[in-house]
This record gives sequence, C-alpha cells and structure tokens, in this order.
Amino acid sequence: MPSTAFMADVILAPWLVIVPLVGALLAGLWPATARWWGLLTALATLVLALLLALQVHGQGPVVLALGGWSPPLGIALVADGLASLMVLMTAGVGLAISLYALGYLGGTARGRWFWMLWLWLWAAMNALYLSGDVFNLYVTLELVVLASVALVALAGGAAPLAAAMRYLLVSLLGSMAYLMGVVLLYGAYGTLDLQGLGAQVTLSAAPMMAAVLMTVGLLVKSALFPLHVWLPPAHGSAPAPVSAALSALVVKVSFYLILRLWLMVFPELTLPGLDLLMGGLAAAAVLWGGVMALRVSRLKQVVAYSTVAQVGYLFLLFPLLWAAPGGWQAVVFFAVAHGVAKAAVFLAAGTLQQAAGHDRLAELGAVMRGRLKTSFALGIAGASLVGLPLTGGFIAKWLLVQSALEAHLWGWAVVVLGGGLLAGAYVFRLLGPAFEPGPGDRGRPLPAIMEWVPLSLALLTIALGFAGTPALALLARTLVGGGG
Amino acid sequence: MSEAITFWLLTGFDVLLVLTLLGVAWRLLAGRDLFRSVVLFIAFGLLLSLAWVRLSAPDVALAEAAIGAGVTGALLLVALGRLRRLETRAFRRGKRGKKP
Amino acid sequence: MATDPVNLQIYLACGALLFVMGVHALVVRRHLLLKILAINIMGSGIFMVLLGVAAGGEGGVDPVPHALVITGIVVALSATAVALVLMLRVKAATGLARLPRSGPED
Amino acid sequence: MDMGAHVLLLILLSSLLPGVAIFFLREEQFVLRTALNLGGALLKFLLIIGLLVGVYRDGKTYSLSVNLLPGIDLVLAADALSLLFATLSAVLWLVTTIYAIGYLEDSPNRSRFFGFFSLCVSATVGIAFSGNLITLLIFYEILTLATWPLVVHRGTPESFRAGRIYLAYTLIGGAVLLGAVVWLTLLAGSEPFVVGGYLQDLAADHGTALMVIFAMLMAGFGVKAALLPLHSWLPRAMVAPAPVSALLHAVAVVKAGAFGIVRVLNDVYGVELAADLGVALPLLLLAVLTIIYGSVRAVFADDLKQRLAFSTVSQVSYIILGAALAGPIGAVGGLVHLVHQGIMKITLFFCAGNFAETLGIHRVDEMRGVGRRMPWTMTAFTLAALGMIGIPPLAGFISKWYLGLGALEADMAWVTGVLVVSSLLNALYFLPPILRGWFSRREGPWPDERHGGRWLETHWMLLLPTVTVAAMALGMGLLASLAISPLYWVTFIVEFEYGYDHIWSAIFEWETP
Amino acid sequence: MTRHRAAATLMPLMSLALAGLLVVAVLDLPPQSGLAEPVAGAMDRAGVDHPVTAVLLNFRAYDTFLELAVLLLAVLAVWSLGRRDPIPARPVQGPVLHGTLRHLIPVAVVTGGYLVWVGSSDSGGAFQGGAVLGAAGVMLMLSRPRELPMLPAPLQRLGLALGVCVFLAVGTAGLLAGHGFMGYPPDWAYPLILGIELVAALSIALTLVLLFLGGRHGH
Repeated sequence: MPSTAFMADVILAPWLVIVPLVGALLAGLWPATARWWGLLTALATLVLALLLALQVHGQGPVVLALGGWSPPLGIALVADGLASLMVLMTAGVGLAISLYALGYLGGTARGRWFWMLWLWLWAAMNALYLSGDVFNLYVTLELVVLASVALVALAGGAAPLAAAMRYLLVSLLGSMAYLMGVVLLYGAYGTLDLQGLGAQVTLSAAPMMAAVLMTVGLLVKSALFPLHVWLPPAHGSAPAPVSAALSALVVKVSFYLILRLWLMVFPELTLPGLDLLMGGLAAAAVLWGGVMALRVSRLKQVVAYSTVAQVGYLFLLFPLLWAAPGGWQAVVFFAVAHGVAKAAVFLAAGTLQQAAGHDRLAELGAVMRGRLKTSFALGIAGASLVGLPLTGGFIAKWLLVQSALEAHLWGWAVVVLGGGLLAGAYVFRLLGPAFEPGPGDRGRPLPAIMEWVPLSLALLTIALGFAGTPALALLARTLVGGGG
Repeated sequence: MSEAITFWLLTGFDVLLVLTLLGVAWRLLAGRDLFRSVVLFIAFGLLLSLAWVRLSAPDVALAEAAIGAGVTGALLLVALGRLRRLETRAFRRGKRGKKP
Repeated sequence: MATDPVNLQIYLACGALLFVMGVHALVVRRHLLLKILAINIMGSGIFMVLLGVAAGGEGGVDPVPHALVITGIVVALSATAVALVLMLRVKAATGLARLPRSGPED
Repeated sequence: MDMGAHVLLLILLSSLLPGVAIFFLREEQFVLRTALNLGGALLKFLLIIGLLVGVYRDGKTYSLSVNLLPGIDLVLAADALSLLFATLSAVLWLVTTIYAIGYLEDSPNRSRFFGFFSLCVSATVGIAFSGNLITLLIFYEILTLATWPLVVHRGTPESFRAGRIYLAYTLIGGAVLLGAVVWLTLLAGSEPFVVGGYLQDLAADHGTALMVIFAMLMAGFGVKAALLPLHSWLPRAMVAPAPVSALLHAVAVVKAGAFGIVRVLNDVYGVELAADLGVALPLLLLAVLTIIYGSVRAVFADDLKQRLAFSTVSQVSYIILGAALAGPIGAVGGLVHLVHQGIMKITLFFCAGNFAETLGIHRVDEMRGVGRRMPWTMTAFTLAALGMIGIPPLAGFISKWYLGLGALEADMAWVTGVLVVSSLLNALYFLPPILRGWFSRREGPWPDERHGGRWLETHWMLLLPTVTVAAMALGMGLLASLAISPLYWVTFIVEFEYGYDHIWSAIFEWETP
Repeated sequence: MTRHRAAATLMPLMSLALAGLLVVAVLDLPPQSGLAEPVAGAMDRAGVDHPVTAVLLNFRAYDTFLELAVLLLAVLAVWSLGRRDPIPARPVQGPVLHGTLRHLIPVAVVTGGYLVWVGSSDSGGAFQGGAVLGAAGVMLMLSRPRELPMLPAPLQRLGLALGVCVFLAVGTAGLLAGHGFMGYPPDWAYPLILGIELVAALSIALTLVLLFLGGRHGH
C-alpha cells in the first residue's frame, strides 16, 4: 500500500499525547470556548489514531526514543498493535462522548470543567497506552486517576463525592503498590524500560514480589470483585458523558497495564494458582455484577453493575494468557467491544434520563416509546453486551469461548456463556418498559445530537462485528517480551 | 581504629534514625489525635530528609524538606483547620435545629 | 559520604516496613485524614527502598532514582492536595470525614 | 460474486430495510406502512421465485460471503433445501402480513409490531440461506432477538411472563449452541454445508467429542423446535397476537429449530455418520416421544390456541422424525411436512384468530354452532384439521405416507404404529371442534361479537388470507404430483442427497404393490 | 459487622505476612549500579553538569513534563471540586508570629531563586526552588489572611499553565526540529533547560500557593 510507505517516516505517537494535551490547556486557559477546543481536539485525535493504527498495521511496532536518549537512559514510546488499538478505541469512543457532551452539557459552568478534565483524561490515557517505561507509566497512571476522580466528583452531592473519595483512595493504594513493584524491578535489573526488563526478568524473589504487587495494585484500581464497591455509585451517579468515559475507557486502563506487564515484562514468570484465583474472582464478578444488575431499580445503576460483571470477563485474561496462544487477543477484543457498547448504553441512558427527568426503570416506558432512536441504541448496544450476533460483543464472545475450548478450559467457557445469559436477563429487563402498554412521550426537549450519538455508537458495535480480522491482525503486531 | 569507630557510630545513628522513623510513623498512624498526627507527620518528613542525606541524596533531601514536610505539612494543617471549622459549624447548626 | 552495605540493608528493610505500615493503616483507620497520611507513609517507604537501591551500586551513586524520587514526591503532593480537598467536600456533604461503610474493603 | 449472490442480499434486505423504515413511521401513516410491508413481501416473493427458477433449471447454487474472523466467514448460499424453507417463509409472510394488517387494525404500536415482524422474517430467511453453521447460528440468535418483542407485544404482565420464559429457553439454547459451534469449528474449521456432511474424517479421532457436540446442537436447535423436555415455552407464548402465533408456530421459530436439526443431520454430520455414531436413534426416539406427548397434551387442552400449540409441539417432531429415519423416503416425508405443516398450521391459527377476533371465541366448547355463523372460516378450519389428522388426499396424508414408507424402509415398522397412534390422537383433539362447529346449535349470544359484517362473516383482510392458505393446503394434497408441488421440490432436494435413481426406485418399490 | 470484625482480625496477619515477604524481597535485591554508568557516559551531551538535573530535564524530561502536568491537573481538580473557603483564622494552633513571617519572605524568595539557578551544577532545581518560593507565597497568605492579594483569574490560569506550556512548546519544537519529542539541540540544551526551570519554578510556586488556598476563587 503506498499510503503505509508514505506513513513510514512520519512520527505519530507523540502527537497523540501533544494534541489532546494542547486541547486541555487551551480549554483551561479559555474556559468559555472549551467545548470548541474539545471538539477540534477530538476530531484531530481520531484522525491521528487512525493513521497510527494504519502505520502500525503496515509496518509493525514503532518504538521511539524520546529526546534522542534511547533506553535504558531515556524513555521510549511504544506504539504497537495493542497500544494503537486502545488509542483508536479511546479516540472513537472519545469523539462520541465529546459530541454528546456538546448537547448534554452545552456551555454550562459544569460543562467547562467537564471539557477540561475530559481532555486531560484523554491525554493521560493516550500517554499511558503509548508509554514504554514502567516509571513513566506510574506518572501517567496518576494523571488518569486525578482526572477521573475529579470527573466523578463533578456531579456533586454526598454519594458521588463519597464515591470519588473511595475511588481516589483505592486508586492511590493501587498506584503505590504498583510503584513499589517498579522499585523492586529497578532494584533487581537497573532499568525501567519495558522491553529491557522483559529481556531480563527471571524467576526470583524480587520480580515475583513485584509482579504480585503490581498486579494486585492494578486489580484494585480496575474494580474487580470484591473490590468493585466504589464503581456502581461512581459510574451510576456521574453525568452521562462521564459515566460513559469511566465505564467504557478508564476501566480498561488498568486492565491494559496489567496485560502489558504480563505480555512484556513477566511472561517468564509463572505464579502457581494465580490463574485459578483470578479466574475465580472473574467468575464471581460476572455472577455478582449480573445478579445485582437484575436487582437494582435505576437504569444507570443497572448499567454500572453491568460494568462490574464485564470487568470480570477482562480478567479471564489470566486463565487464558498462558493456556491459549490467542487468548489475550480475545480479551482485548472483548475490551474494545465492551468499550463501544458500554459507552452507547450509558449515553442512551443519559438521554432517557434527561428526557424523563429521572432514571427509575419502572417509569421509563413512555419516554422509551417516545424516543425510538435512543431505545434502539440501547437495544443494539445491549445486544452487543449480551454477545448476540452481528455485534462486536458476539465476535468477542466467540473468541473467548474459542480460546477457552482450545485450551480445554471448559469451566471458563461455561463462565463466558453463563455470563452472557445473565447479561441477556438484565439487558432485556432494561428494554422491558418500552413494551408496556400506553402512549409514547418524548419527554423534555433535548438536542437532537443526544439521540444520534448513542445510535451511531450502537451502529459502530455492529461494524465491530465485522472488524474481527483486521483487529486481530493489528494485535498480532504487539511487542511481547521473554526469552522465548 | 578510628574508621571502625566512625563506622559503628554511623551505624548506630542509622539504626537510631530508622527506629525513630518507624516509631514516629507508628504513632502518627495510630491516630489518637489528628493534630498530633499532622505535627508528627511534619517531623517525619524532616527526619526523612535526614535519612536521604545519609543515603547520599542531597537533592531529594532538599525536595523532601521543602515539599514533603513543608508544603504537605502546610496543606495538612490548613485542611485540618477547615475540618475543625466544618465540625463546629455542623455542631452549631445541630444545636440550632434542636431548639424549636 | 559512602555508605556501607550494612547500613543500606537497614534502610531497605525500614522502607519495606514503612510501606506495609501504610497499607495497614490505610485499610484499618477510618478517618480520611489518617488514610491520606497512610498513603504518604507508603510513598516514603517506597522512596526509601529506591534510594537505598541507588546508594548500593558499585559504580558510585545512581542519579536516576534521585530524579524518580523527586518526581514521586511531587506526584504524591498533588494527590494529597486533591485528597484533602475532596475530604473536606465529603465532610461538608455528609457531615463525616470517613467513608460510609458499604463494602468489605476500606 | 455473480447476479445470484446479489439477489441473495436483496432478498434479505427486502424485509430488513422496510422493517427498519417502518419503526420510524407514525401510527397513523397507515398507507405508507402497508405499502412498505406488502411491497417488501411481494418483492421478496418474486426474488425467491427468480432464484428458484435458477436453481431448478440450471441446478446452480449461489453464495455470498463476508469475512468475520480469520478463517471464518458469514456465508449466504442458496441451495435447494434453503429455497424450500425460504419459499415457505416468503409465501406465508405475504399472507400473514395481510392478515396482521386486518387483525391489528385499531390496536396501538402497530409500527413497532410490523417493524419487528419484518426483522423476524429477515432472520428466518437468513436462516434459510445460511451457508454454514456459524451463519445459521447468527441468524438463529437474531431470530430470538426479533421475536421477543412480538411475544411481549401486548405488554400485559402475562405476556411479559411468557416473554421471560421464552427468553430463558432460547438464550440458554443459544448459549449451548454457541458452545457447540465453537467447539465444532475448532475441530473441523468453518466449512460450508455440504451434502453428506464434512465430519467423516474426524470420526475416528474425535468420536466422543462429535457425539457430545451433536447432543449440544440438538439441544440448541431443539429449544426452538420444541423438542420434548424443552417445549414448555411454546404453549405459554400463546399470549401473543394471533398473527404472531401463526408466524411463530407455522414458520419462523419452530421451523427454524427443525430446519437447523435437518441441516446438521444432513449437511454437517451426514446421515451416515450420524447413524454410525449412534446419535440418530436417540433423536428418533425423542421425536417419537414428543409426537405422542404433544398429542396427548393437546387432547386435554381446552383453550383453542393451547390445543393448537401442543399440536405444533407434536407435529414439528414429524420433521425431525423424518430426518432421523436416515433414509431417502423418510427424508422426503419429513421435509415435505416442513411445508405442509406450515401451511396447515397457519390456516388453523388464522381460523382461531378469526373466531377470537369476530366472536370472542377462545375455548373449544364455545365453538358450538360457529359453522353457521362463519362458514368460510369453519370450512378452512375443517380442511386444515382433517389434513393434520392425515385424511387422504389432504396434505398431511402425503407427509405421513412418506414417513410411514420411510420407517418401513429403515426397518423400523414400529414407527408406523406411532404414526397411527398419533393420527388417532390428532383425530381425538381435532374432531370435537369440527363436530361442535358444524353440528351443535348455539344457545345464547357469542362471547364478544365485534364484526357484524353484512356480506362477509368477518373483515375481508382476515378472511382472504385464511381462505388462501386453506386452498393451498388443499391444493398441496390434491396436486402433489404436479411439478410445482412441495412434494416434487422435496424429492428434487433429496435427489441431491441420495442420487437420482435411488429415490425413484425406492418410491416405486413401495408405491406399486 | 461480622465481616468487619473478620477483616480487623485478618488484617494484622496479612500485614505481617506482607511485611515478611517484602523485607525478604528487598534484601534479596542484588547490588547493581543501575543507570549510573549510562548517565555518566552521557553527561557531556546533557547541557548541565549536575547528573540529577540532567536526568530530570534531559534524559527523562518526559517524566518531569508529565509531573508538572500532574501538579497542574491537581489544581484544576481541586478547583473543579468547588469554591475555596477562607483560610481558617488560625490554621496553625498556637501563636503565629506574623512579623517573623514577614521577615522570612524575602529570604525565602532569594533562596528559591538561588536553588533554581544552582540546580544546573549542584543540588537544587525547579521543584525545590519552586517549593521554597511557594512557601514564601504561603507565608504571605498566612501573614495577611484577611486581605488576600490575588491575581485576576485569567492571569492565574496563565501563570499556572505556563510551566507546562513552555515545556510542551520546547518539547514539540524538539520533535519538529528532528531531535525527538522532548529533545533539545545539543548546543541549546543549557539555556533551554534553565529557561524551562525558571518558568516551571514560578508555575510551581503559584500552584503550591493556590493548592494551599484550596478551591477556585469566588465566593
């Protein structure tokens, strides 16, 4: 392809950090124009992310030594298949969230804070995905935490503030554990570079302790059962664009980091029982999140508990990582599919909530009948969460079951399929009120964009149903460590 | 001979410093009295910068004294003051609420 | 001021213990201010291990950990500042400077 | 990709696009909605006829594939068997659409109803044209998604309960099916359907796995086909409006299950492998059990639609029985019953809907004297019911005749006994309504009389489809030997499976004593 | 309740276990020189003489840049949480000698400036200098809690963001000029680093003062 040959010389990765950061700074300096900077940034970032994905797809992983100082002295940016896919997913969902926020928040005072913090969050996530240095990852992680905590607290009120506080403490505990792991790794090998560490790590006390600390610390942050308590109030009570950003994107950050570490730094380590323990927690999360989603009475709470359940799937990573060669790719595809679908569901829920003035599920029927586009978005994206066909969720579920069966891990396949059933139960519960008798009602007037964005994202989940092959091809261009 | 004495003196100092640090940390985290905890934390920061000097990190010692102990301490103190004021305000409001 | 390896072991162990004390207090203590202090103690423990590592090399003192610790101190300060203000907001909204007990952690 | 492949896509879109468009119409846009509905239905019908001619005249198969995952494609293909099912769906969709327009004339949420109705048909046609197991699975699951809104359409608590039960069964079935398909794909890759199956080479190494997968596939498809332990959603789903019952029971859902089983048996495993693995016989026994059980329950059901539903449970298993007999004549019997039962059962449901909508009749004992009040509907009912019982020369007789011959051919004479017993039971539950309708006298008013038409006994849009399908049911039996009959088409399909000479010689052997 | 009690009894045990494991892991670390040699080898191209500053502002400038960003984000997060409360009349319990503070301020300003400047060759640097400058600002606030001298809001925002903006501009210029993102032309390294440090120190000082005040301006 001539375009990839042309792209080969262009340095793209830093721009994916620079552009959103510049947007965030401008939005902070001129708060009154924040939303237009936000929109411009979102568009530019999406274009850059697409170009980066094409570049990586065309010529393989790109490793960039910053300031001309190559590791271990300097810091490297790593744009490989995994990183560029996450950046692309973030950009796609991010653009949708930005467009939606234009209608949802407009130019309100709260909206200005949203724009600024959201762009910071975006820049931080991109920086994290592209970083190739364990200490630099710590700094980006803290950026992500501060931005997302502030976003959670933006809703005000006792519950969101308490949720934000809990989230902050849990995250800091996680970051500290992670940092201790970094220190142990540096102490043992004298380098902070992911690739350099990957080439050296062997089975001994310090790296094992580091692996445990880093993994557990990041698990705490990613709200895996039973450490999920902060998530439903935080995601359920935030403004809709924030909920979408948190549930669709931020949850994936610590998952990504865990995956990155185990792919690049610790592939040579085997901690006996870790896969069973993690798989067990994952299964418990799937079960508990699903059951709670069936019991709570507010629309956004249902969606938030659905995130608890779906985070469980992400950590089926551990049983699959060592047993099945393509297992981690299945999980990453799941993460992407979930990101898009969950953003669509949260944004649709936000539209219904704004139209009805509340989000009590039992009383939403009229608005759901009145706002068909949004109900459809809810339905289609819900189908993706369940893993029904022609959606990204189906492909993800297929890949997960395939990896589990390939490795003869029947139990985990049953967990995936059973979790899909629970998801089916709560998604159809969400849709139920639309079918109650009675006339439709459009509720309060809302900007049209708040109906079109969720629908577009929902249609994107269908497009993802056909994106399995290119996504896997991109993921195949991921750097993995280890002597083997 | 004198080298050995220096060595043992320094080691003794290290042990003493480390034990003090651990003791201060323990006391401040026990949290009997918040104000005392905060003051102990500032002291902890200053002791820490002493430890950084012993670990041949003067830059870090400077940063710790200025930021870790100084600025963080000031932030903690002002936060504690605000916390106290919120408490008395809530207390007064509670009293006022009870009267009628 | 070249430090002897024996002394370093003391500091390394002290760092590890400070870290664990922080973790313990973070989980056990309920007042938010104490939790925030606990996180700072954890950080100090980590920095101590890192600086101990830096001082232990044969080829002189390693400056990279010093830079990392300075960065770490600033990051810890930032997090502490946000946490303290958030604590005050929680206090103002709920009347309590502690988290409502709703789950097994914290 | 040639013309035929584009036609395949067009056939899917001919109901999908109108369906999506209909959702966004306002309730009162009656003309546009009707035009979209009927236009789509007619277009689909014509396109399928066009394909039919191509396949019949040139013996061609068409296919269209889209990549899903490395090595896994979504394949649409038109072979003889898929066209049989697709034609059935297209024809019945056309008549059911007309019927539904009349039936739902003044009820709310019609746009939503017809939207999902169209999606449902798209999914069914997708199932028909699925070129491999994964595609079949995909459309099968979409069918679940599209039919649930129709089941809960009335929005009453009991319809939600029925919807929940329906979902519980079909989603669990879908999950089992997904597991089975993934497993099979891991073992054998994603192969297109091929006559005689593609698993022969695996039998030696993976015999047990293939048996387990077969059981899982049967469980997955068996849910929708209402195979014995998995049938209980079907009678409950009767709370849906009559056109839904008609469509669900005659075509879409139950037939999708039965069609899936036939596909797996014929084109994935192949009848020989199924017989070698010893999985055909258990399936046969299950089908026999379901036939008897459904008939017995139908005898004791007082509600007319319930009785029809249990009759469906029983009758759909004839199709499975035919496939499980693993011989050409049995296969003809089973496949032809796919069509015959579809037409006859839709007639019966239309009649039940007419009775309920015109006179408020829901129970069998309320049917006294209805023959005088509604002679056309009652005639249609009688024709279809007699056909179900298997009175010659009606359509049901043909199916049962071939099934019986097939059983003898397969050296399982006892199965003919089952057919006889089942027919007697059929008579036991279909004769009372017929007798009451024609020969009893009505005393007192009808439960809820609504249409007091002067010229016609009920709304013409209800009557016309009913009479049409009844005439088709009659015609399929009387004209079975013509080249346009389902029987002829089915024998054409089975020729592929067993070779030309084989089938005719087999039939001649038994038809000329 | 029982769950909490179970946690209360389990936690000390778990902490002890963690302490044991961690101490073992820490003491197990092999002696190694880390990155001392690579740093020493690159000092001639670093633009400054002090290794720690070289690491902070050249070799790992990206880290330092993001660290400044964290500090800025912290202020923004604090502001987004609500308006500021007035400082308590007596934040420090006990007598605070306002006069003493006022005399200390000039000393602190000079010390801060010196620390920034000396950072290129000896211990010191933007963060330490900025912290001391910030401390001076805080003392100013404490000495005159009733009549806060405050910059207008846009200037505050500009001042806060200046460090990050300048750093980002220099880093991006490096990228465009072919020295890599966060890279300097070797001849320009010293002035650029010093400039960044000065601006950063000012921003840091302002940031610290504003963090101390807590909350955004307004009433």
